[in-house]
Amino acid sequence: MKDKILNTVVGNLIPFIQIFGIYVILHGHLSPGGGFAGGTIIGVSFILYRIVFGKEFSQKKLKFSVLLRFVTIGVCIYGIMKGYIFISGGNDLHFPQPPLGTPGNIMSGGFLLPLNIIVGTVVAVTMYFFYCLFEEGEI
Amino acid sequence: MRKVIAVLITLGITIILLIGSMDLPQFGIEDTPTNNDVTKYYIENATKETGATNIITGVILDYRAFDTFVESSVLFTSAIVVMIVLKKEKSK
Amino acid sequence: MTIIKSFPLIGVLILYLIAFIMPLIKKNSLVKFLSVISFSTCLILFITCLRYVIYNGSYFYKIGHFDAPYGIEFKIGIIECVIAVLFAFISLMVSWYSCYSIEHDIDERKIPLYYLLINILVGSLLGIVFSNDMFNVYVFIEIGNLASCGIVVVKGKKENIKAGLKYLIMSCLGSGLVLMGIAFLYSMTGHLNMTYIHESLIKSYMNYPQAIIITLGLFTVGLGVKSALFPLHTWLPDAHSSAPTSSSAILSSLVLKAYVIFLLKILYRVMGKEIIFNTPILNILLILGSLGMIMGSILAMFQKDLKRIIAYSSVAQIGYIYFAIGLGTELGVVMCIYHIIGHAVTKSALFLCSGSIIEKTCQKEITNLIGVGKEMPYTLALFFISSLSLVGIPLLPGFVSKWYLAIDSIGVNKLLLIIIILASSLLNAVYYLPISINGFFDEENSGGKIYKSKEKTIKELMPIAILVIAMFYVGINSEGIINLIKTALA
Amino acid sequence: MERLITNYYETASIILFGIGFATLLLHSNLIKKIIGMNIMDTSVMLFLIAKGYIQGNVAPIIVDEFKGVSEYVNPIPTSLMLTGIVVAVSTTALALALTIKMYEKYGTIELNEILEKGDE
Repeated sequence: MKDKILNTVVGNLIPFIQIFGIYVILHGHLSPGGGFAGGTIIGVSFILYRIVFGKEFSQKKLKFSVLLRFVTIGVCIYGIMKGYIFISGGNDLHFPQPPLGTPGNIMSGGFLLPLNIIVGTVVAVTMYFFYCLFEEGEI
Repeated sequence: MRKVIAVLITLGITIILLIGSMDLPQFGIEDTPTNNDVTKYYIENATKETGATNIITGVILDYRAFDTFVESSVLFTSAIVVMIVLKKEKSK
Repeated sequence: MTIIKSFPLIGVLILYLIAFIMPLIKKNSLVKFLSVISFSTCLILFITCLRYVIYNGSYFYKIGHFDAPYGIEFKIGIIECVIAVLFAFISLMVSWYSCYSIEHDIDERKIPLYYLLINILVGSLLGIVFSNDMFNVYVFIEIGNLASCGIVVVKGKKENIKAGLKYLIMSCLGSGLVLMGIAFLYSMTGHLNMTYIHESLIKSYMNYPQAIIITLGLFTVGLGVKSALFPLHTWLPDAHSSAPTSSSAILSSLVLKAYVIFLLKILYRVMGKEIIFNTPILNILLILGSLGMIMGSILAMFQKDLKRIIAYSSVAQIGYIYFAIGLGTELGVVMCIYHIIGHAVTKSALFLCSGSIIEKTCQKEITNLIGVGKEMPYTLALFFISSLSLVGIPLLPGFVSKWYLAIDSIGVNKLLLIIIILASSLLNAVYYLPISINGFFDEENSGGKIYKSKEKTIKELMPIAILVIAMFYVGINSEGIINLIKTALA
Repeated sequence: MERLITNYYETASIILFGIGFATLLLHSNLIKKIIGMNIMDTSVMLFLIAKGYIQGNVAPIIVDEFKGVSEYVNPIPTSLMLTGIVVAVSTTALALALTIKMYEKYGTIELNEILEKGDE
């Protein structure tokens, strides 16, 4: 869409949406929200970007191969991290783990924060993929 | 004719499920089988053991983490399947 | 040696992790290699675990740091390990076979995604088999549902899309009912772990007389839809006949069976004998199983398409499995598991053979396949041997399970059931044998064709041959397998 | 019958389940079928969520200080349904994608017309 008002307003709005999404993800273990809710919000910002700025422009900014790499490597790290905990717990081996910290701080909860970030990335990219595939059949 | 059968099946299932739910414990009270030791354990120890003040995050990402791992694979799989179905191949 | 205990979990995780990196790989041959490697690793892991379980007995394996009612756990027993070895073995053979022939069925750029889906599907089935937590099983069912729908629609033809959508809607209905059942169980007991649900139900099932029956009904209908119990099988022939060959082999030999295993767990591990013998559930399963045995075969007789015949025969064989559960004796459960093993091996060999025949001759209808034995003698011979097992010739697994089912029917004083078993075997013979006989001995149609022109190379036939050898092993060593399963149940 | 009125939350969700099931069976439009499927899923989620509710208690998030074990609602159904929602989203996405493909192949999304046309 070639409309100056729309472009300016959305261009200024998207960073705020994304900051809100990042806030929800980072505070997932402290307040309502978490990876899924925050990821959806960030995904919505991507979709808005694509609607307003068009296919060609957003394909340059959000490349398919980069996004795919984000998702696959993210899920892989998730699997490795959780597999490490599962096996160390299941055998009562007590491998070293990150400290739990003081409850209430952002940097607390061991693996919870990185896991929330990974889940958020996966959800955001997946939502964007769904939109693009339904709309045009290309990413 | 098909519609009549469909309505009858639906009514049958609904009535059967309603009969079943008459047996279930009352809604909204504390003294039910669902509010048992496991629930109390989660509420009491989630913050201590996982470091999360949001107990639900503690439950899904630590106590029942395997569920959540499989669940993100569900999302990943469905993205892949939708890609298989809808992605147009660029003609080279 | 405690690390052996975590082998089942490691197997499932390896399948998932290898699946996740597949979309990044550009070379198709590397993807195929990775898929085969992951299945063979799983096979080795599960065989080791089976040996461990036979010597040391079954055990619970907690996933994560938290004990049973708080965290999720696996229960690893002999039956679970046997089924896991079977699943890993068959998926290894099928993916080996598909390495040579998958390009004929699907687009080259979709091959990495296809192998990803197969890995995830097998991982989820193993999860259903191992897991001891109801909601965990539900999540695994859903991912298996998506992946199996994906491997049906991967071909991208009209009939694939239609069959896939039908399959998806039917199985969503099924999993909705299963989730409702889980909700009922949760509100009655407050637990999700099967062992704890059982303990709590034994104490309090008298308080919920109707809810128990309704819960059982919900699980039976929901899992019946997914495993093609007779009147709910309508999605199966379309989905299985239109999918690529290797997908049909996996769908009919593994996917249907995992849901049956889950139903067995519900009946005997969650509810327990005390509760299910007070309800009519087993008799209903017996009647539906018998109907499936007869009707599946009758429907198969009227089909023209080779793959559809085999798909309808799956309905009949699922009927046998439910029949065995419905007998309600210990031998019945043993034969149910034995038939799962025998049928999985046989049906995958049949699907792979028919797939290679269809691929080489480009003919789907059996009337056009007369005389095919002159061109593809080895493939048709393998097909013939596998179909003999379903008809029920001694030494092969089909005969063994029919024999013991007949003995068990005498044991529970239901002689009518023997007639049903005999009738079903006869019907099997009526539609399977003509395919091979016409293929080998009908001379008219083969005039002018060059002998062995279309035969696959020995290398490509190896997986099918190994499956047939495994089938002979299952048939000849039936005594050993049955005793092994019996020790697990005792 | 009194239990049906005191358990109004369960009753309503089961009726909703019936509505979804009827939508799935009665309509031949694929989009409406998918809507029916979604209503069914949602009703089961409501049914399970209702199991965790305790009158007068607050959501299981610790703000400022821990109030005591019997002051929070049951966290298990909520966390289960968080998983259930994601599963429902993925299934719906796949079903809609298949519907789009059906429309491309057959030119209609009415199931009756598709069955009449056949596979030619």
